[in-house]
Amino acid sequence: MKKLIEISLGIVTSVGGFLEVGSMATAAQAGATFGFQLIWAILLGTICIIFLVEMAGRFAAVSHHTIIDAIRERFGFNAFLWPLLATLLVNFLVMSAEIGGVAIAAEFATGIGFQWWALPVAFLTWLLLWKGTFGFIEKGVAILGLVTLCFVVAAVMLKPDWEAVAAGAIPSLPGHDAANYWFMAVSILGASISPYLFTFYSSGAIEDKWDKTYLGANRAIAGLGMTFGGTISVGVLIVAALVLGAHGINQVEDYHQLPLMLIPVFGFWGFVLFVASLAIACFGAALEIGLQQAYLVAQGFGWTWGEDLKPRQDPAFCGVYTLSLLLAAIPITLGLDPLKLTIFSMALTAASLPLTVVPFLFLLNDERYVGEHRNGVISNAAVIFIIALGFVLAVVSIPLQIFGGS
Amino acid sequence: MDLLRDLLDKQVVDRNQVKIGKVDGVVAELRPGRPPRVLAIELGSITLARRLGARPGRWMAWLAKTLGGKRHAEPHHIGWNKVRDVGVDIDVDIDVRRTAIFDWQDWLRDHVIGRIPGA
Amino acid sequence: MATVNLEHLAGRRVLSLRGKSVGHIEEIRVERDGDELLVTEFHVGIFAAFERLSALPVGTEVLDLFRLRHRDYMYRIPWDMLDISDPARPRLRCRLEQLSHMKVGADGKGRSPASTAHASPGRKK
Amino acid sequence: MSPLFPVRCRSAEGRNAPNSKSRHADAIRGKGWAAEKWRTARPLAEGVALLLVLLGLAACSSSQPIEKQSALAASAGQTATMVVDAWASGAAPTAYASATLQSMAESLAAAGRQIQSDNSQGRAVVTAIGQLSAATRQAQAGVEAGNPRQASQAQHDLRMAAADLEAAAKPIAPKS
Repeated sequence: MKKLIEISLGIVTSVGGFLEVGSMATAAQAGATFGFQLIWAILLGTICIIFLVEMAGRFAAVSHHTIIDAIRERFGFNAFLWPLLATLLVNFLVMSAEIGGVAIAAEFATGIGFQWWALPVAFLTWLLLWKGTFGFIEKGVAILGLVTLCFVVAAVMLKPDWEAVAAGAIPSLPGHDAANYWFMAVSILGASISPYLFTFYSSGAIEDKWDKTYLGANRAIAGLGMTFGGTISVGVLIVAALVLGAHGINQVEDYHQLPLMLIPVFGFWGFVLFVASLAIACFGAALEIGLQQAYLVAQGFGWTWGEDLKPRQDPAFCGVYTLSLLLAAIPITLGLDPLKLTIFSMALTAASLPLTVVPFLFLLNDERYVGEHRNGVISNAAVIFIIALGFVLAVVSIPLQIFGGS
Repeated sequence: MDLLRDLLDKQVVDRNQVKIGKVDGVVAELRPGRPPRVLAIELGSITLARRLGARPGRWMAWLAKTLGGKRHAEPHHIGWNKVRDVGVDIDVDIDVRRTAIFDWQDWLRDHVIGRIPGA
Repeated sequence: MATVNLEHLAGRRVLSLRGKSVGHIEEIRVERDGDELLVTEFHVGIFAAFERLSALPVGTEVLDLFRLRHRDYMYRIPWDMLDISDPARPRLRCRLEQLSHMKVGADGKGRSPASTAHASPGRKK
Repeated sequence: MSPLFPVRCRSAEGRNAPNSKSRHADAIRGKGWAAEKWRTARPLAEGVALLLVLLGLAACSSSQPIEKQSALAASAGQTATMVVDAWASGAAPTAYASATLQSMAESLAAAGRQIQSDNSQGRAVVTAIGQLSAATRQAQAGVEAGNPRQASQAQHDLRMAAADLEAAAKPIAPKS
């Protein structure tokens, strides 16, 4: 029974991690511009992240190492430096985007410009990390995150043509704006397959003291949780297609356009629900990425780490998240457009994927770490596919970043 | 035992199971006519910087000396005779509080983190 | 007393007496002798790297896939045949031809039983 | 969408390809796999370069500024209409509605400035965008004054201008 509760909590938690400003913004843009045509990208991204999260959890439960720990140990410091720097940079941008997401929600709610909210939001995030425990943060974010289900409810209430939705699940070539189409596909994949999701998950497994008895729970949480998160993303896309697209708003370039998604469905409550969803999803993600930055550095250099310790006991760990939150608030405070930053960082996330996914191929097949629980054929095929996808995305996203349907 | 695989870059924990760093380097003594003998494991940013190249190494050594004084001009050494166990982690028979390894973390705690309410 | 930092040897190119490249150092084998830990062998070649990463079959297949497989073997060079006094430039002490009997097949054939038991004495669960 | 780093199409492939490639090579090289092995992977690199050129061409061919800007302007105009609707029915707070209208008016003005075309079609598009922008400003004033009648008048102007824009942009719009 205890396991069952833990599994359901875990599922809800992974939703909190999955849905953040990146998946909301990319799904909304894709839906507005291309209707249901890009649903396949969300599905593909979700399947990939299920595999990676399952492996990260299995690895941590069996070997008692996080993925980051093991990359340093197995590949050495010089090779570790590249994924470390790339992930720190991508996390910095994504965290900035998340802070921007909360700041926008605060602007919608109060009418005070988003720049003014960046530092208060960063401070609030920091305060929770400073005082809270891992379980508190994990579960608090999870339960509040359920509000994002309003997108699924809205999607069902709009009575979409389900056949058309199903047709969108199959990749197809765009009828117009090819570069923009592929750029959005890349951004959606980047938003779904975020490295911070699986590196955070493996740290969480250590924080929650997982062992081999958790392997079943791990599988359930990874599979159901990410599916759940993907469903909400699809919900956002459907709502964007049926509300924004149908009203002739095909280009979502401005974050002000986003709350209009839910208003025709729920009226004033639609506005409130959108603001709440955006704020909570982004706030949760900012918390997780803040922690992840500290995990990355502490695990990479072998310092003491753990969110359940008092800041006095791991000053370096706390120092890292304090500093990274402060830095991440700066671009938003300076008035950088959060939506542009989000889209940019999602494409960059996709480009950084090979650096963090290639090690999976080695680590999950290394008997000295995972023993008999090493990858089977299917998991290995999935990793190889994700690596190949990652390489293509990396090569493609940079020129698309530049042209991006300009 | 394979040095690069089983020793280098592994987690080091002290007598009280405190994580004190990774095995950033391994020092060996060259002896004429006899195989090289491992003297100590090395920890610290200077060792890491040296692995990236001679110039980063010099910069880091200068930085460490400027910030931390003479005590930090050289990487931290833990003699091989102090290494108790080489497994998932490397267990060493020292107490990190009696070394200079965590000086900077202590400084951070006393001067920054500890001064913030609620630490 | 001359000391050397062994981590600098990782990934270094080994040169022969005539300055020809033999391959890159991918593993340093050490053995316990009482309380002491002594360096016994240097493993050179990409297959040594695969071995370290536990990726011998996968790595070999990838190499074959991209037709990058130039050699079928790695070298296991005894400690006294490699001059590591400058770890940035390790040099062979013997002639290249003498290396031929230090070759080991990519499939790990010809390895001594001692080197396959990689678990160290006090290995924790 | 507007790129963060607007760079001319020509400059792309050569500069980016080696960078991204060498990074991945580093990632999988472990503690120093032979770097020169990757040099022999030239066929692969050539394939990648070809892909980049193709993508670059695809990107360049679809980026006619006037189409892009009129699409942007049309979306901004529709957003303004929708926001006024929402505000009038009490579904959107005044602060949000006014900030949105302000932002839309600014993007409309920017879109108008981006179009540098001397032919008559271009001029018609610019005129229509200008009307949209003016109507949006008016809607904003109405919302801020709490005057639903002024807002609905502005909404009427918005619809007219949107129709003008659609008509003006049609001959040069892509087949979609």
